[in-house]
Amino acid sequence: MSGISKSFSGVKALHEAEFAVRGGEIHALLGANGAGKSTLMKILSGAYEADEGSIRIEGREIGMRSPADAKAAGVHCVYQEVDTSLVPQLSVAENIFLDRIASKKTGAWLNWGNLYAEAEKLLAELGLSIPVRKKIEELTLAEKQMVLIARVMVEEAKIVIFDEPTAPLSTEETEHLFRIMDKLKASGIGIVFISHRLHEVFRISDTITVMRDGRMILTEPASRLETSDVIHAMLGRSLEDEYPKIETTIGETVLSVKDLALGKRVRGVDLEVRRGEIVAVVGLVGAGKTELSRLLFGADVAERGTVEVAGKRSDLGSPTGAIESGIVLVPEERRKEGILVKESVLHNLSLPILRQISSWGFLSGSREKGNASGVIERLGIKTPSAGQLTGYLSGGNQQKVAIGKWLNTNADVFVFDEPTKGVDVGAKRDIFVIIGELAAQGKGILYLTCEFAEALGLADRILVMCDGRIVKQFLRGEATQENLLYFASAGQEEPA
Amino acid sequence: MKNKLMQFSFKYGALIFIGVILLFFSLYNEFFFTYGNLTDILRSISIVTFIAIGVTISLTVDGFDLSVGSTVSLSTVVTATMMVWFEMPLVVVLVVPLVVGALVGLLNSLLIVKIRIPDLLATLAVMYIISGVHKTYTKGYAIYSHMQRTDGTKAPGEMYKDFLWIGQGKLLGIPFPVILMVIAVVAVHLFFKYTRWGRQMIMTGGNEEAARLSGLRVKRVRTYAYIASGVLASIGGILFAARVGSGQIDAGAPLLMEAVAAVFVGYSVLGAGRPNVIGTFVGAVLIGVLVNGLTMLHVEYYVNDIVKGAVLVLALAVTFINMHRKRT
Amino acid sequence: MKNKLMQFSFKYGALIFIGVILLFFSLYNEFFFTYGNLTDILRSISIVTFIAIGVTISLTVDGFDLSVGSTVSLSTVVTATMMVWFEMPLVVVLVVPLVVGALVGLLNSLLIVKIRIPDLLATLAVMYIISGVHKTYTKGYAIYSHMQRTDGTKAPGEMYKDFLWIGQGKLLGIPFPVILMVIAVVAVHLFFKYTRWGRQMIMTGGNEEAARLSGLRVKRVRTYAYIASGVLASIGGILFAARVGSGQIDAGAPLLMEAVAAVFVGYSVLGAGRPNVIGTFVGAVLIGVLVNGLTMLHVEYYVNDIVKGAVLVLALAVTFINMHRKRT
Amino acid sequence: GSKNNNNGGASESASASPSASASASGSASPEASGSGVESLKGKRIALVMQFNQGTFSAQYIDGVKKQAAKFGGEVTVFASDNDLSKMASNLDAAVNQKFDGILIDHGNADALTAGVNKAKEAGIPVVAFDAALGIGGVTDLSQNDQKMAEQTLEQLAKDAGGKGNIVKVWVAGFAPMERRQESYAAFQKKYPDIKEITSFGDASNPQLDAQTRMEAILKQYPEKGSITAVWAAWDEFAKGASNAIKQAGRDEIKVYGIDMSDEDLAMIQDPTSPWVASAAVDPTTIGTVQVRYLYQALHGDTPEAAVQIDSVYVSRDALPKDKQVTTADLAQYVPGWGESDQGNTDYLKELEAAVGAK
Ligand SMILES: Nc1ncnc2c1ncn2[C@@H]1O[C@H](COP(=O)(O)OP(=O)(O)OP(=O)(O)O)[C@@H](O)[C@H]1O
Ligand SMILES: Nc1ncnc2c1ncn2[C@@H]1O[C@H](COP(=O)(O)OP(=O)(O)OP(=O)(O)O)[C@@H](O)[C@H]1O
Ligand SMILES: [Mg+2]
Ligand SMILES: [Mg+2]
Repeated sequence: MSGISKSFSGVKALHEAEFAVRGGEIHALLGANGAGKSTLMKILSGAYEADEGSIRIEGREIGMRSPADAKAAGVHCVYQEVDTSLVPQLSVAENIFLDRIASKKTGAWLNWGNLYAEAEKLLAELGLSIPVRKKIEELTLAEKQMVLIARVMVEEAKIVIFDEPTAPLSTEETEHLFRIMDKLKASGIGIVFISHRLHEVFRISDTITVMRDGRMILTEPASRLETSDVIHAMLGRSLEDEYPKIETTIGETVLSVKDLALGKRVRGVDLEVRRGEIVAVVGLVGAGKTELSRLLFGADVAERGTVEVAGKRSDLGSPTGAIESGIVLVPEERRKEGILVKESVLHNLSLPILRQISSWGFLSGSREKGNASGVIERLGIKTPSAGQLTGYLSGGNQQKVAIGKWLNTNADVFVFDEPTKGVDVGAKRDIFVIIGELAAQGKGILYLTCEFAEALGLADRILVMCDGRIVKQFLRGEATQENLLYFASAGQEEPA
Repeated sequence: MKNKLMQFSFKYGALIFIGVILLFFSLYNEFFFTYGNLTDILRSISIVTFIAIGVTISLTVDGFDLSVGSTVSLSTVVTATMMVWFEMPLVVVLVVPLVVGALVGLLNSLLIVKIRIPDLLATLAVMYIISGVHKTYTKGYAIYSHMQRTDGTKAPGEMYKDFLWIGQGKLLGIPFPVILMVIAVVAVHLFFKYTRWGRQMIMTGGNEEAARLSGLRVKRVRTYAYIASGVLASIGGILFAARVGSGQIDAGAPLLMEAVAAVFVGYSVLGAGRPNVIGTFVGAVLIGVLVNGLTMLHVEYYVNDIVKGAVLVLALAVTFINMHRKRT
Repeated sequence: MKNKLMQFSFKYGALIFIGVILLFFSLYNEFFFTYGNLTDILRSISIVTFIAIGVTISLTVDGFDLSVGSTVSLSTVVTATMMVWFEMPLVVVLVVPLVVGALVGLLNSLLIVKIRIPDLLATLAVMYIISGVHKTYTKGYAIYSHMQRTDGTKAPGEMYKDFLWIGQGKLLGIPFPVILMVIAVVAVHLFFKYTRWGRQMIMTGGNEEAARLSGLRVKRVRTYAYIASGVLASIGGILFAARVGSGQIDAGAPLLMEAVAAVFVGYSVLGAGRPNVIGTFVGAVLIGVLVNGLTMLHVEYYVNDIVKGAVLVLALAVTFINMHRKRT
Repeated sequence: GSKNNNNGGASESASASPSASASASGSASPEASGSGVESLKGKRIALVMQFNQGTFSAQYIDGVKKQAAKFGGEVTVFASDNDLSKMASNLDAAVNQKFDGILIDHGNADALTAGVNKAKEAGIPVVAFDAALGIGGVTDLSQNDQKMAEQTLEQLAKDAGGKGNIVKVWVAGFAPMERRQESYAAFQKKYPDIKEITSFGDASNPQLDAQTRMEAILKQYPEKGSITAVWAAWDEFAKGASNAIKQAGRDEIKVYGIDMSDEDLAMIQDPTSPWVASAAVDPTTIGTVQVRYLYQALHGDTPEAAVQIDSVYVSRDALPKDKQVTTADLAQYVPGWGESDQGNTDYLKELEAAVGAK
């Protein structure tokens, strides 16, 4: 790819970007949120048309005008937004063969028997056990991601793009994916790999390219780079410490959860958080962390159990009740649940505090603006103005909006569910700083994550969750990656 | 430059279009641009505007209310029977249909919010039910002063003068329904722009789940929106009864599509691209002006529909071509 | 156990409901469950079913087509004029309305796919346009054999016997429109279940972006769906003309809501929760059975709507309560 | 009598003066002469209609337009889609636009009185058809709905021999329908042996719905002779019911309808159709006569307050078997049809001649 430029409504996302992949290599494409990685790859896979520039595959110039063109040229992509690439009400098998059904290669009539059999065979080869007749909407996020990966396998690809495939995967599943990538590489296919998890990148890739603000910054063999080089290239500055820790004094218990349960995902959780304390809950994907956070917040209604905030029983019936009692949640799926993408930053930030900024039901424009500018400044949200639509911000800044809307609610307990998912290292650090500051103000923090490193770096106390239960507790400094993983996957008491 | 022009046409296209149409009709026909005719046009759209405001509100919380037409019908006959059959005091005459409209809204929200039937499906069903109910209530008859009842007796009451004034009277030379309409438009506009509840409705419509997780009681908000829609349709029905001096069967059915058309034209106003009260009002005015003016041009009555459709397409095309252009 | 029962009621609820209704009517009236009456019912729903299949197809690609009603009207008068005004051969009589229907579909898809006006808005506008066009075409007159024309002459042609047979004739003792309808239902069902193009439509409706990213030309697929919807509405119009033996103005307008109701009832069949042809057919049958049976019960006409609405609510409630329960 | 209480709440003009119609044409005022005729040319006339669906309305509009053209006038049609509030608005618009004369078709006094009074203030003459306005200075034309119903029902009773089972296709909610129902109620009292087995009707989808429901009824009463006749209070209903009966081959059932268009006439003439008779006023004639009365008013006369256009009973027996008749030539076969001279005056003839000469 050479000289690729692309702008969205006048804003340039790519400036004459250059990019090349060789057959049989794994090429990592890195960059901060909004650097233009996905955009570049969408152009390569035909989802977007470039404003300028050309694409050559095996020396031939290809006019990429639609995904069909890209597929014909052997370019396949596993897109970052999993849900945009799957048809929820169709079966796993059909989604795997989506490309084939969409193309003219299949005959007019479908043979369902064959389709299921082939899909089953394929999944078995990949070592996956997803029922092929199940509907996509019944799958977990990780399973959906695997279906997307399987889809690429059935095609005769020359280039395969993985845009943050590991975000929803557990360590084990990630390893599985890497084995698949190695196999592809061995068969001479060129692979583009995008991830914000730098340790993964260094583990698997042969070459690394870093982008910043739509420009290529460097391309080097992975063996010649250090993590710090990459971070410097990404951010244009270096990052002192990845996990800034602000020392706080830990006060009395502010959140006390007893026997909280719903179905098979959360089976009786007890936990406590004290003022100024950051408690991390770690677990593999599917351990039930998200469910737990939703129960605490009243987003789902618990079967049994109690939640007390600052000594008062919290109403678990609805988020409204939870907020009133002082619990707020920064949810995992920010674009769907955390923010309203089609509304301005201003309106998003004032949503939970409409009552505070209005008198007699009438909103005070000045108070609303005051709130927004305060939050924007305090969190360093990068936006041209408070009136900007939130959907146009980069991922990290969207996450800051999702956090920022709670700042002035006077909540006692902040629950964060994977707040750094898909967020670049710079923004990640910003978020850690915010969390630290909140703790310093005497808030109780419950931090749910599947990134053990984050928990180790950030938390005062780590709870390990497995299969809907809290199975182990570590104090700061006690835990290691290994024993966290041990409890998270085995879910049993320490072997004697 | 070109871009600016596009932007401009996007934002003011619909308004300029109305201006041009007004100018054209005024030049073509000396009687068009007279105070009497213009206020009459406004009065003629007042009923549809009320219904359309209801539709706007339900669309704001991202719910389509197909039942407003039959709510108008029901409200019209209920209002008329309050006077003709029961000789109730004027307050009761006015309050009962409003309550009935609120109940229809409640029924809608019950089906949509509690039972979670998709909005179009639920309100279609309610449309049928209410349409049947209002005819069953009057046994299919229209309601008029001293009407003959099926048992051979005459109904005791008649439509009150005071009541008819609501639909036909003037205040300071302005038809009363026009005053009501303008108040309603302004009030609902202020409601959406400046009140907490209005904002809650907009946010709920923007993304229900995100709004819920921000602490809004979205079910309640949606319920209120449907109730408002029902009440506004009821007001439309009351005005209808006051205007025609009787309670007509199925009076509201043709008004549904008309109201929806006004709301949709309103999408184009000021480049909103979404339901908005000012736009709805402008849409209703545009349709009213067209109907009034086209008749003057000796356009055959059956051509009206073509023009109405074409204007709708034009207005929508300008909006959505632009909106789409902005995105890429 | 309880769960199983729920599942069962979810899946077969609508079918059992029809069974119960059939049983009730049969017990109540000996003439209800006769071959003649049942085929009459099927014949009476054949027109609506064709329209409803069109609506099903457009809903499958996630687009609502409000214009089908006026397409029926247009097709009916075009068909009749082909015979009465122009005395065309039967083939032409049948092909021209189909082409016209396809053109309406093309117009819809132009607005929706190219100009990107949201489906409801675009098809509402087209509904108005086509409704005006068909009246303009006949100057507001119905079309019948040797009709009197406005210039004082008589139209030369009459409705052909062969043509009327399409709507009124029988083949092997089965009304011909019923045969057509069953063929259409089965064909469209097979189309959606087993052909690439059918799956492509479902894919497009299920997640347009995903379909596009997998290389599907979704615009083309959506265009075909709207054309199919127009053509099926046209067939409905042809059958209408053949059934009543003339070309009536605005014949299709009341059929829109009826077709939509059938499609929506169809959501509940076999727990689909989404548009599906078999469900649509069952929905149409249910509505036809109700109209026929209630007429035999001598229920007042105005109560019919209540029953229709209540049945719709019931069917939908069972489906969506269940669907929702399954999710959590 | 008291039964004759009209719908719109207006006065009893409709049937109060059945005799007035006979001499309607005699009321020309003598002082008018040639100079007046010139001033009657080039008038702009508004026709405000409550609904304009179906052939009946189309023919009526035609009658109005043709007659106005003969007088050198020009007609603008205001359509109201069966929405009375829209009709009232249209009437207001017509007044605002200073038409020279206004014709009203249907509607009722409650909805239109305000507008008509505005027209009177503006000096615009108004002639209404079937609106029963009862406003001084405004001519009300009416077709006698009760009489039309009576004519067909009496014939039905006669043909049936005073007993039998009949089906009524009728719907409430429309003023003419409700007036026809009054005659029906009287008929039921008069002939206790004629039993109504069922009644249905849906105005929103009249023809197809009537056809579908009639089919159901035919299946419910399968024996020949179990249904004697069908009385349809509207020709749209009659068409649907006739189609059902014809297609079911139940040729013993007869259909009696009200109203008639060319289309209906063709069906009545068709020997295979069960529709044997209808009572109606020629829609074209209504239009013609209504225009004449308007021109009388424009001329400065005050035509009578109520004019009745007599309905005619048309049955298949009266029609020729060998050629298709239209409403235009029906007068040859049915006495009283198209009494087209009603409302005519010498100066109007003069006017017509003067315009025609150009
Ligand atoms: N459809 C779009 N409309 C408008 N702007 C867009 C669109 N898609 C991307 N952008 C903008 O283009 C820039 C590059 O986005 P892109 O998604 O390529 O970043 P990225 O490097 O993939 O980031 P991330 O790590 O968060 O996935 C961002 O500023 C983004 O806001
Ligand atoms: N009702 C449900 N139906 C289907 N899938 C569900 C349901 N509830 C949760 N899931 C899926 O189960 C998975 C695991 O549940 P949960 O989200 O509670 O675990 P988690 O430990 O938070 O995992 P993650 O790391 O993905 O957030 C999630 O990916 C979610 O998509
Ligand atoms: Mg990206
Ligand atoms: Mg989670």
